[in-house]
Amino acid sequence: MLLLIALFPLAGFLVNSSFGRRISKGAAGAVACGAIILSFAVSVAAVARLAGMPPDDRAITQTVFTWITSGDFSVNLTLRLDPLSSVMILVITGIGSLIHIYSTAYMHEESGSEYARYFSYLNLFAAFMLVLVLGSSFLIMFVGWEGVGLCSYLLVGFWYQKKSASDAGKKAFIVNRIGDWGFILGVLLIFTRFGSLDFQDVARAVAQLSPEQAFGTLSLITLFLFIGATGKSAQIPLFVWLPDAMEGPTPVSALIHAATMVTAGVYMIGRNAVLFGHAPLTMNIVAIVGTATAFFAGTIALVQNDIKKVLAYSTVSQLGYKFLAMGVGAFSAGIFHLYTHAFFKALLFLGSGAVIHALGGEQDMRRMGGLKDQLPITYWTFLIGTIAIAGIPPFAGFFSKDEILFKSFSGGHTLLWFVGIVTALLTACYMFRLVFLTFFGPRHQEHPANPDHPGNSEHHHLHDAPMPMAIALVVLAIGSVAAGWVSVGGRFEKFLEPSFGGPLTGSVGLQADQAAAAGSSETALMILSVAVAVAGIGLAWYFFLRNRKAAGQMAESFSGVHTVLEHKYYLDEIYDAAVVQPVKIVSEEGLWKGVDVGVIDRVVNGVAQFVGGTSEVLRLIQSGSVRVYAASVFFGVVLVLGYYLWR
Amino acid sequence: MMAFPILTSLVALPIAGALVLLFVPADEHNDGTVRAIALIVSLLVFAETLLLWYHFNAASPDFQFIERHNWIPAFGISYFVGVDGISLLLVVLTGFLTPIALLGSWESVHRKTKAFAMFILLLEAAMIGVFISLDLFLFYVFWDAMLIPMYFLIGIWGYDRRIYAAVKFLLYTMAGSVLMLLAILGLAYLHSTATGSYSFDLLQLYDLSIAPKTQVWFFLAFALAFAIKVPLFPFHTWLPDAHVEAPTAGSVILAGVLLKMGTYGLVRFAFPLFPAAAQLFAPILATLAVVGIIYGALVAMVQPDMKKLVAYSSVSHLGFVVLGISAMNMQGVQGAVYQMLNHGVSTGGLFLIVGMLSDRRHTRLISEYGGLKKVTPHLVAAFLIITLSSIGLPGLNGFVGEFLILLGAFRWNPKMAAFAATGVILSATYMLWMFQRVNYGPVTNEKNAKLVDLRPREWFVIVPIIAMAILMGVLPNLFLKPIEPSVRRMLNQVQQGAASPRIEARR
Amino acid sequence: MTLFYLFGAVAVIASLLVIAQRNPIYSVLLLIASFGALSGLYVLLQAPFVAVTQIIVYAGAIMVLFLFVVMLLNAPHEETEHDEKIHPLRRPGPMRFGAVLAAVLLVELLWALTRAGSEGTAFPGADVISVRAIGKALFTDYAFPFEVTSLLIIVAMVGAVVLAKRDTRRGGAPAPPTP
Amino acid sequence: MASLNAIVPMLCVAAAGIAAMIAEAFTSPGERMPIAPLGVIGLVGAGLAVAALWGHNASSFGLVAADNFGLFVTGILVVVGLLSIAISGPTIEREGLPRGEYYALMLFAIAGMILMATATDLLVIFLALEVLSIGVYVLTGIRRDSPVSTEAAFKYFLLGAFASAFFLYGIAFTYGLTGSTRLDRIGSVIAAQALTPAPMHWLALGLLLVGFAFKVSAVPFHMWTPDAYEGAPSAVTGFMSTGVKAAAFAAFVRVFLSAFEPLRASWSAALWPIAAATMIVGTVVGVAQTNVKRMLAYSSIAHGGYLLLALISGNDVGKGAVLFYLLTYALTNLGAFGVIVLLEDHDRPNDRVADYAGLWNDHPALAALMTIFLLSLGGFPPMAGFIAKWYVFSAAVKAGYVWLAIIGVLTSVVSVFFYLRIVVMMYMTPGGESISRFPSVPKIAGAALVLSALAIFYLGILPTRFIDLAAASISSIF
Amino acid sequence: MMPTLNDYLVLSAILFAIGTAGVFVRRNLITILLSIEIMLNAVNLSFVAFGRSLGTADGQIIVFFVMTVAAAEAAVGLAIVIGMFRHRESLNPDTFTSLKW
Repeated sequence: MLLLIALFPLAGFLVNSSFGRRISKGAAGAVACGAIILSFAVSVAAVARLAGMPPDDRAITQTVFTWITSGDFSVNLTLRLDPLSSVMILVITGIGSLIHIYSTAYMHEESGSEYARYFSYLNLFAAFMLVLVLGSSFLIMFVGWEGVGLCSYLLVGFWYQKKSASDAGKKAFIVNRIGDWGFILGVLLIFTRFGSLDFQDVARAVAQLSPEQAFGTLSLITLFLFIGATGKSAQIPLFVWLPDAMEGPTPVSALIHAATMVTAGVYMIGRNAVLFGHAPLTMNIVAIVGTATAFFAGTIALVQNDIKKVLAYSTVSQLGYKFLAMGVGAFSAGIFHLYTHAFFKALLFLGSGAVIHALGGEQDMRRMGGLKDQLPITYWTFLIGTIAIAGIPPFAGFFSKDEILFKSFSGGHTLLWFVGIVTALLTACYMFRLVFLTFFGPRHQEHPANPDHPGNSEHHHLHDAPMPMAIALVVLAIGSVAAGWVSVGGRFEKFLEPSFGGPLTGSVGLQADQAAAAGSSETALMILSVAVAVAGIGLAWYFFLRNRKAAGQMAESFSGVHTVLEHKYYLDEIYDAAVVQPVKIVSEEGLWKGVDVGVIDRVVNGVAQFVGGTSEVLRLIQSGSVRVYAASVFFGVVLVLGYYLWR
Repeated sequence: MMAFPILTSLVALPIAGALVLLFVPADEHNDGTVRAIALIVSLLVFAETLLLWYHFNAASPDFQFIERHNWIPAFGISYFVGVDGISLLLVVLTGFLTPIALLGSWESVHRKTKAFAMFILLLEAAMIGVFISLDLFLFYVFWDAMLIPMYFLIGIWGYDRRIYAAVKFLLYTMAGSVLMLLAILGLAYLHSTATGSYSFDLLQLYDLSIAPKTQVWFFLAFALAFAIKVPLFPFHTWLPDAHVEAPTAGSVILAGVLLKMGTYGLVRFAFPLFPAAAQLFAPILATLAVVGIIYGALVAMVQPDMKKLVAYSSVSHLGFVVLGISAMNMQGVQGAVYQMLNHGVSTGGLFLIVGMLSDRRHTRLISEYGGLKKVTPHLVAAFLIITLSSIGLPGLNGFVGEFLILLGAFRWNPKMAAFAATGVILSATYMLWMFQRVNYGPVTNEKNAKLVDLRPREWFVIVPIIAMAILMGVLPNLFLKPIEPSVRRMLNQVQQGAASPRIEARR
Repeated sequence: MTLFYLFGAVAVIASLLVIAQRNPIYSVLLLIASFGALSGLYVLLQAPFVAVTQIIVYAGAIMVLFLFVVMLLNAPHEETEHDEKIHPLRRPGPMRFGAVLAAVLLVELLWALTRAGSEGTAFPGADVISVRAIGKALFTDYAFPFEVTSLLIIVAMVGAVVLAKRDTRRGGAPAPPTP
Repeated sequence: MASLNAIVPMLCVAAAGIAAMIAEAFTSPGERMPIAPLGVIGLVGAGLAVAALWGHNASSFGLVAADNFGLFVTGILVVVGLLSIAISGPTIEREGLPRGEYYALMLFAIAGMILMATATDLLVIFLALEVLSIGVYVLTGIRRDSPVSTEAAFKYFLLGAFASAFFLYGIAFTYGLTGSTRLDRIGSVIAAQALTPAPMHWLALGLLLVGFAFKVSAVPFHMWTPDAYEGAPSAVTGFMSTGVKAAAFAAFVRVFLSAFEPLRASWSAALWPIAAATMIVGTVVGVAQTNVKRMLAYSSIAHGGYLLLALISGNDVGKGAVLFYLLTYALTNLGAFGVIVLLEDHDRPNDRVADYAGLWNDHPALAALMTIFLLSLGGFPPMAGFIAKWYVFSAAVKAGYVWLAIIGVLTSVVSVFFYLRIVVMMYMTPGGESISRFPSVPKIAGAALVLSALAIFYLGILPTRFIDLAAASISSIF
Repeated sequence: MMPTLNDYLVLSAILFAIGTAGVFVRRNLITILLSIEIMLNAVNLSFVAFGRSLGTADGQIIVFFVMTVAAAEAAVGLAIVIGMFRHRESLNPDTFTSLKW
């Protein structure tokens, strides 16, 4: 049953990749959507079965075959559905289905074979993502982990003729690989330490460790794993690939770079809650990195002009929230935010996609404006998503974000909480800036579209989202409104608890008295965060709707800050100068031309030349004069006799 | 039941094929016949290797299908062949790649087709011989004999600097192996002082007690020969030249099988014969391997020539293999053996792809290409899969080997593994960068606009490679199973030998 | 004793003069003188038959052959103007080098011989070995080597003929020297 | 009367030589007389005699011993003779050499070689040496109209005479020390004196060593070799590079490993650097050569070095190795020179390395044969050269001469470089000129080359028969 | 006082050394050949002296063989010299250096 969930998209991939260019676009789309919807159906059934099980024993396991065996090392291809993964598969297949449907319209301009290719990649992605979340061991997870990276690479670089697109795909893959380096080392260390890679085995083994025993190894393991997470989930210092990944088609951004793949790091930490729970040092680092990422990405988002870039940084920022949650031990809050965020961020991306689609590929917000009347569906759904992300009750984002902030405050991480609150302000501000710039204000008439971009043929008249896109937008909007309510009364947390190894009693778990004290402050905090969100909206309203000149003045008066933010803290440039270029130059001039050709090969050839040179010299002794020859013989005689007589 | 000398026939069949070809008139219009004969022979060999596998008892660590005949009895030299799990799969790999290599150069070799086919078949015979020999003398004979056909393949059908490359290949590898010859002789001599009779029999020599100090010298001699063949940094510079200049079939076989002889030699000879010395030198070998992994990758990254890039990537990949062997534990060695197979498949595949491109465009410079995905989508798809297999994407073959090696290395020396693992990042970097420059972007060069996609023959070449890459990635146990008992036996041997430094036998 | 020194001195001086002469005719004649002195020494060594053979065969036959060739070629004087050749190893270097080596060799030989010890004794007072005894040994113990010399002489004869015979086949014009 | 059995092989060959002379003498000008078959008959007779005498340890006059060792070398010399005659035909034809004299000299030289290999008396060895040397000097210079040929003969002769004077001096000292020239007597006397060697022992030893070293062209006594090899007609070069070497090494081994065996520590210490220098100089200088014959001359020097290595090792393996090596070397080198002969043209010698460009296209069979010979010289399996080198190196390793063995294997790698230069030319370099620049191949010579190539493979793949024979040969005398 | 064996050997050695020197100091093929004859004669003297010392005829008999060899060498050597003179009209050994390196 579990295997089926992943197999359907895989089958869709195989069909579309093998026969995609021979069947019609409709058929290709239908195959892909059918595959993911079937998968969704099976997922729902599976989750239903899971929900019907006793709460402490909720798990469905399926071992397909033994994958790798080597000595005492053995990995089965085992899939396990538990509450945590059930949330994930529902998000993946559910939102995935919507995005597939949305894509049938969005990608309609592509030629048949490209269309099929797109859907085959999308299906493949779904398959790998499902493997990632269903895998019962680190290695199976890693299969999915790498597989989604591959699909991300392929989809980001989908418009491969654009250099920026293929660059972005490559960058995504390579940066991810840097994270994978850490992940692999973590996995190796886990196996070396615990002799197994199965999540449950490891968790059990860890739970039995005393904190002293646990500290060193576990800190190291979790740090390595966290490096993997920063790569996949775009955290400092490896977040740079995600904004670039916006080169891919917008539905891809929605699915992969907002809802699912980028959350894999969060999922991974949640999956190993016990492990991380025993490593307070790492937890602190996770929380700090998450918060810092949230804040910095938020600041960058404030000044971006590309609609998708804003959303991308917003995603990074929100991922930071999730890591904050994880880092303070609020695993279920993090997963909850992951879940709600999937809805509204997918919605926002799809909405932006609808805008871009409508404008024939225009992505610069400065050239948009006043679209709310022309694109009503898009506008309204987008607005819902924006409110949700800003954290206004009763939309989904409110519940989850508030929970995170509350947990971090009550956990005693006041500073983190404060930065979180500031970030919430930023979030509300940049998101509404986006809304105001895009949908309000005067309309820019000319839309010089990117000639490579699909849809450029119809740039002269605006049209709202076509049916499949609209369906996806509306469904997601409903989700963005309603999804938060599942957590009311702690149901969500209860449901997930078994996956985190039960109520945490570890060092970062809430102490009973703290919890009691926190209970009273919860309402106060809630009000504060809503107020902050409203304030953010207000700021956005002032600067980007009411008085746009003020924004320009602000930018000028803080031109230094503005430039830094606009260039994303120059992080790409710094990486380029500090890592990429040195590596290239050292490799080319130093290693290849210097060491390889200049030293090693020169030595090798030098030996040959030495022999040749010696030969050229020695042959000169053979001068042709018979007396020289005789002298040589004579010399030999004298030497031999001399040797004997004088030795 | 196997009274039939199947191993001998594996060596004899290609030689017989070559002899048959000798009597085919060397006319241009006989090329078809020549190719057909060669292909049929090589396919027969492949079928026979599969038969071998089928009859192989995977549960047994012992050498199987043993044949032993006196050869030069005065020196205890016998014709002694047999396979265990380690060599079995390498033999199969040889059988697998040879027809592909032949088919891969079907059209690019116009001149002297007959000689070409003959050399390929002779090469195959020698390569199989290397893997099945259990007599050191016999092993050395095949080891050296293999140089000649390869030399001709590079020298005659290669590219511009083929002569330089061919001579360098031959002399460099030979320079390494002659010292091994002396060490082999020394071993036989030691055996005669210990027992009174010469022996080149590997199994008997395994039992020989050698003073640690002597082991050091012998190990160095063996290791040098193998390190050059692998090639281990810094003995690798012949490889880029040989690869770049070799014809496609040559590159495929060179990368696919020949390089494996070095690592195979380490596993089969250098480590078990001289366990104490191996223990001593394993860290050094591993260090060189790790340096090679990183160095090869970095240098590969900046190559303007596709073949050179792949060649340097081989340096990097084979660094993993040596690292795994140096770790001397189950995962390390098994992963190393597995990685040998992987590398044969994926790098063989890469060379085939590069060969197809250079057949079409007569250049291997990356800058000459661009945007091929638009023009030749199938070719590029195959290219992509093989690229992914080469960078070790889970689900394809490369991952299994690399992971096991890293695991083995990590259990042995975590720092080495940590450095080696950076190869994972770097391989993605250079392969994807190359892939991007060749296949993505607009078609900038007019000459690329009209390239043909995969021809039917090329489908036959590339599909088995891809199928193998997927099979080995998804069902690695199929291959790991027969390897395991043999590796276990070898590890026991090494560990026991190293644990009790035996006193030199004197008589 | 005196005779030994006399003959020895003559032999050495004549030999030295042989190699000091530029004119080969004088060299040949001086060598004959040297051989004469040697045959005197053979007499002192109670080997009269060798002494006679030395005069007849060596001085009489072989040296005449040399003389004949010298006359035939009509090139009595040594040419010295070839020293200007480029190659340094061909300049008088080897000449001096050879002479030095000869001196070293002499030192070595003398050093070895003067340390011989047991050989410093006088000869045993044996009788003159008769021609008869020599002949008998030659045709019994040394019969085979004797026959081998016949082969040697045939080879030398054929060889000399082959090499020295004027080439009739191609008109005898010497081929131009190859550079 | 002593038995004549032991000299039968030599007599057969000498008789054939005389027959050749007579046949030539009774041939009227212009008439073609089959002289070569006379030589073949004589050589075959010698071969049969070898077979008949095998294992009988025949001895004549106490001066010649047809022990298995000598017979093995005689066998090699018979092979050398047959192959030389087979490849001489084209040379004689093309150069217009005096047929009768040529064959007669060659046969006499072979007779001398056989005698040298079987003689057990220093005087006989000296005489045999002179017979073969004079024969070979004359053969070297037999192209009278060629200044190069004459020059080669002159250099060879002058240095040969010079060296044989030293050799003779060495015999004189040996005689003075031991009172005999017979090896067995010398051996017993030396054995008695070995503990207290006098300076004169060193003179004797050193001078004899020099004499042999010259004949086997060991460095620094090698300098005649390249010039003589280059200047001589190619068939003669092939003949002397193999025959002289075989005979000289046979005598060398016999004298030094039987009579002077008690002083082995002393002479091997002196030969050690000579062997090393021979291997190194032979290969290293060979690298720069552009003339194939000259290159093979240096190669021949280097091969002499390997044989010296076996000699120095001095153990049973080494002695067997000398025999086996000589056999393979004879087959291989004569094969290579056979190809050179067949490529010669009267107008152009075609003996520069560059002349071989594109031979594969023009003469694939000859190119293939040449490749086999060269690879065998380079010591590649499955050619005989590999087994031979392996044999030598195992002797050296066994005797503990590891450094010499290392020099040996490394120089053999270097030597591969220049062998391959020819292969590169033949196979990998396009020939600029028309196909007809090489003459056609006479059947007999071609067949001989094919046979030797097959023999090389036979010895390389199934060497055990001849290894056993070699082992049996040395066990009978040492 | 009679000269001892050693005196003869020393004399022989001196003559031998003169012969070897002659090979080098003269630039005339004939003289070089003569020098070799001096060397052979020096050896002969040794043989006779040794024979005398040993009291057997062997030494003398060997001398006859050496003379034969010397004669044979002289014949062939002179024939070669004649051949060379024909080609180059010179007896200087340094003229004959077309074979080298």
